[in-house]
Amino acid sequence: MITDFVIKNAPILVVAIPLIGAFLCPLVGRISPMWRKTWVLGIVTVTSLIAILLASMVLTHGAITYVFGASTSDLTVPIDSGGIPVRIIFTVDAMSAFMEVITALVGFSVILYSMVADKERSNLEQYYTLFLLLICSVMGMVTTGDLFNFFVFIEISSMASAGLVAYRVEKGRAIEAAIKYFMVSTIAAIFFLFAIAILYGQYNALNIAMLAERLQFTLLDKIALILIVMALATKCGAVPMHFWTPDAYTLAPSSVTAMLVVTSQASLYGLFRFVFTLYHLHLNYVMIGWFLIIIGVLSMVIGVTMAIPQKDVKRLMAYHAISQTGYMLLGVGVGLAVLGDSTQLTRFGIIAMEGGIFHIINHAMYKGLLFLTAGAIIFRIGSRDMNRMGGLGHSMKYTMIFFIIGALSIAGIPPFNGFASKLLIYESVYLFNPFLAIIAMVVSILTLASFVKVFHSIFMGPPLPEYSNVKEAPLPMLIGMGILALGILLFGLFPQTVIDTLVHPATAALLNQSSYVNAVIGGV
Amino acid sequence: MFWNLPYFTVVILTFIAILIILTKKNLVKILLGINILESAVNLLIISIGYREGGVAPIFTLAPSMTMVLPTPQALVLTSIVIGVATSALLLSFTMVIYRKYGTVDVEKMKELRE
Amino acid sequence: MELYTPLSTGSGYWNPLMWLIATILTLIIAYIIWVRGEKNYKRGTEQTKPFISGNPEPPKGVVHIRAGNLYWGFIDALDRYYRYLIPLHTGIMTDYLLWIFGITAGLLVVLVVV
Amino acid sequence: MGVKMMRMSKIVRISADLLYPFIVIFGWYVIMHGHLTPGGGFQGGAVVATGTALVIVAYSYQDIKTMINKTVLWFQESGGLMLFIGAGLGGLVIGFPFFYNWLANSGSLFGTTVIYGPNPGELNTAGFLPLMNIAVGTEVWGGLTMVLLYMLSGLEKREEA
Repeated sequence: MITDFVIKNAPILVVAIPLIGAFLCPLVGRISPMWRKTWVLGIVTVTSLIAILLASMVLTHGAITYVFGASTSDLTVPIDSGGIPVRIIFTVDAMSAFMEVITALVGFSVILYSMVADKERSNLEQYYTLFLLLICSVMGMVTTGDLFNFFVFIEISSMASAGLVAYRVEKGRAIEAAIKYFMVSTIAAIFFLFAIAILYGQYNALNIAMLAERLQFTLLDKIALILIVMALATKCGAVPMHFWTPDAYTLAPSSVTAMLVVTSQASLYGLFRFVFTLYHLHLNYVMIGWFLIIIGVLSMVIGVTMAIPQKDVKRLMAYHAISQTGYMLLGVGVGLAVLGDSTQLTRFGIIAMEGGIFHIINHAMYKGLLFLTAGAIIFRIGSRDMNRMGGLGHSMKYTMIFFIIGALSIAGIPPFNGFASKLLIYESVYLFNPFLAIIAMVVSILTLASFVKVFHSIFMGPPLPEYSNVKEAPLPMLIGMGILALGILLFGLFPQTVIDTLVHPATAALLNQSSYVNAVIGGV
Repeated sequence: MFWNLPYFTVVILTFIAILIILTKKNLVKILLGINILESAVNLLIISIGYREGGVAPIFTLAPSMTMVLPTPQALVLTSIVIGVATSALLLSFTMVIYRKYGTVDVEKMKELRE
Repeated sequence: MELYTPLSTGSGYWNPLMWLIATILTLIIAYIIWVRGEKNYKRGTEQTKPFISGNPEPPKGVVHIRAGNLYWGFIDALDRYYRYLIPLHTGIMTDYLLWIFGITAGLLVVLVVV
Repeated sequence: MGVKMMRMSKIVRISADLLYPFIVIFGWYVIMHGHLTPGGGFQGGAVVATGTALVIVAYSYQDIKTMINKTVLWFQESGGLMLFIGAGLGGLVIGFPFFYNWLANSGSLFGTTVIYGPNPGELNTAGFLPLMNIAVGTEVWGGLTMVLLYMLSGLEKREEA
């Protein structure tokens, strides 16, 4: 009975449950802090389980559509609407399922970690309300099949994350970071709304599948495409629109930062979804592909070179987040640039896209882990300045081990998962353009160099007298980090299994526009 | 020509808003610029929804004529609601910034650099 | 059905398990060589102290190199690159927005020309 | 009290008192007729919150603190949202998708069947739409009032400092 109910309504439940959890959180939190903890943890656990269930359903049975307000949930085109899907529709295909898995994994570990890391703060009811709202918005962004709902979820995610970034005021600096972040996201969202207006005005539809079928690629469509690409590239923090990233990532509490990484990956998902599913072959794909490649390479190079001289540990990691986003843009950009050429697409394009998409999940895990270890260190010693750290390896052994796993993974050292996805990117990009592959490898080496610096200055050296009474991070924090570290190891040791079950269907879903369209309006 | 007037207004409003956002130093004025930009988009969507000879989709004592599709109105309502929330959040941030930094000048608001 | 499929990269393959086995084998060999080494040294004498060209060993706290001093050579060598890159990150919000508007305008111009 | 009482003159205060019920009634009119006329939960809620804004302008912060209870506002906000989501989830419980209008044409609350096309407009129609308007109205009323109060308290701290 209850399983039937969940299976039938899984696409809405992943969004509705965190939403209910978020708004009941202040009321439950009034009873006692214990109740609030149990409530938040329970909500996130249930959401993650349903998301994984939904993903497995999608991967076995194909794309699922869920229609709001109809008499049955698969009635996408109402009978009296003249063949137009007028209702709000959630469409979950393999790519969405892939993003759901990421959100579920990282969201759960981060909340577990946050239970201890943030327990000293004030106004925790509002904090967790915003946190659950952020999870809800990310889930919504990846499940929605509707342009306007995507805009709404983008705005919810900007608001929730701006509120969370500003959570620790820190003499106003966190507010400064939040206002910069929010201003940039608002502008990006307005760009997106402009694009929606242009597309709606021409085709009288908001549904992605319907628009994809009707698209003509007129001049106005090109303008809309540029606005969409710019809006989402800004939201995912690609150079040269990256300036908000280090500010927001540094000043947010560490658990929030790990979740912000997932949020920017969801924007990246939106970028890929609109470029591939909405525009597909209509697109001037070589130009947009090269645009993605160029901003990808710029992100990689500028991100890593800005990271090296940083003194603030979280700011350094934030620049690495920009740099790693560049790899995804590079991989998928190469796939896009050869989209119309089927021989090249099968020779290296699909592999490059698989590498880029595989990198999304790897990045969400190891970057999440690194931010959580940084958070554990800040939690224990109360400073972000690496110049004041040293010798912590003596007292925080497990944190150090998790840091090593994350650092080796981000630098692309075998056998961790970063290596697997980077190898796919190197080999396929080399066939496309050797120069780009060489840049990618050099950036990887610089990443390793900069993490050697972090490792040396935080953990190495003799125990410093001012940190003589520093203890290991508390157990729930270690469990949160451990889940991510275990994921990294498993993904690193069995990469082909992950590719086969998650990444390849996602890539196929992106490349095969007609299956997406058929899933929504094929039943007429 | 005359029916295109709303679109011209949209373009003019957009450029005014972008100029305000890029050239003004006062945070509050930049917020006003963002509000103008939002109004420009809302006006664009509303103008798209206009059909000559259609009536508003309200059934109460309506004349029997063709009604326009209410989707653009719904979109604009939602986007106004979002705009209100955005303005409220940004204004609260501005207040805290003013209390902590003693200024609303964006050029003096650069504790975070490099 | 195979028990374990290595990652195929289009032009080659990558087998992490083989890599792991090879690493463990190398470590075992290294350990065997290490065990066969000299055993009759004395702890706490001159034999275990680091040799710094005859200079006395400084106390441990001084040895630790802080983060700001690492890679100064790299940054110094790329000084001409960093001289332009770091001031680019001004921390002024209007500049952030200028980049977004500027790139969008540039792309639109490219679109109209192409 | 060290801080100067910044309230308006007696004429303004009495006028605000007199106008307040009318503003609230008008706001609730807009909320209740959301499914028949332009307007609805958000607009009506904003109008009701305007009434509070008027009172805030007319009286001093100290007066306002005694007049308005923030806990009630919290409950109002959460409760409104819960009613909204609950109305949406109501369809799920009886086996229909999310946001299915399970109250429409049921004959009970807001369930009168209406003829298609122009009609005089009956209040007791449209299923759960009026319910959602009430939910949104309550929520917006609470939320906007809270935003105003927080901004006002920010001003107060500035004056004390």
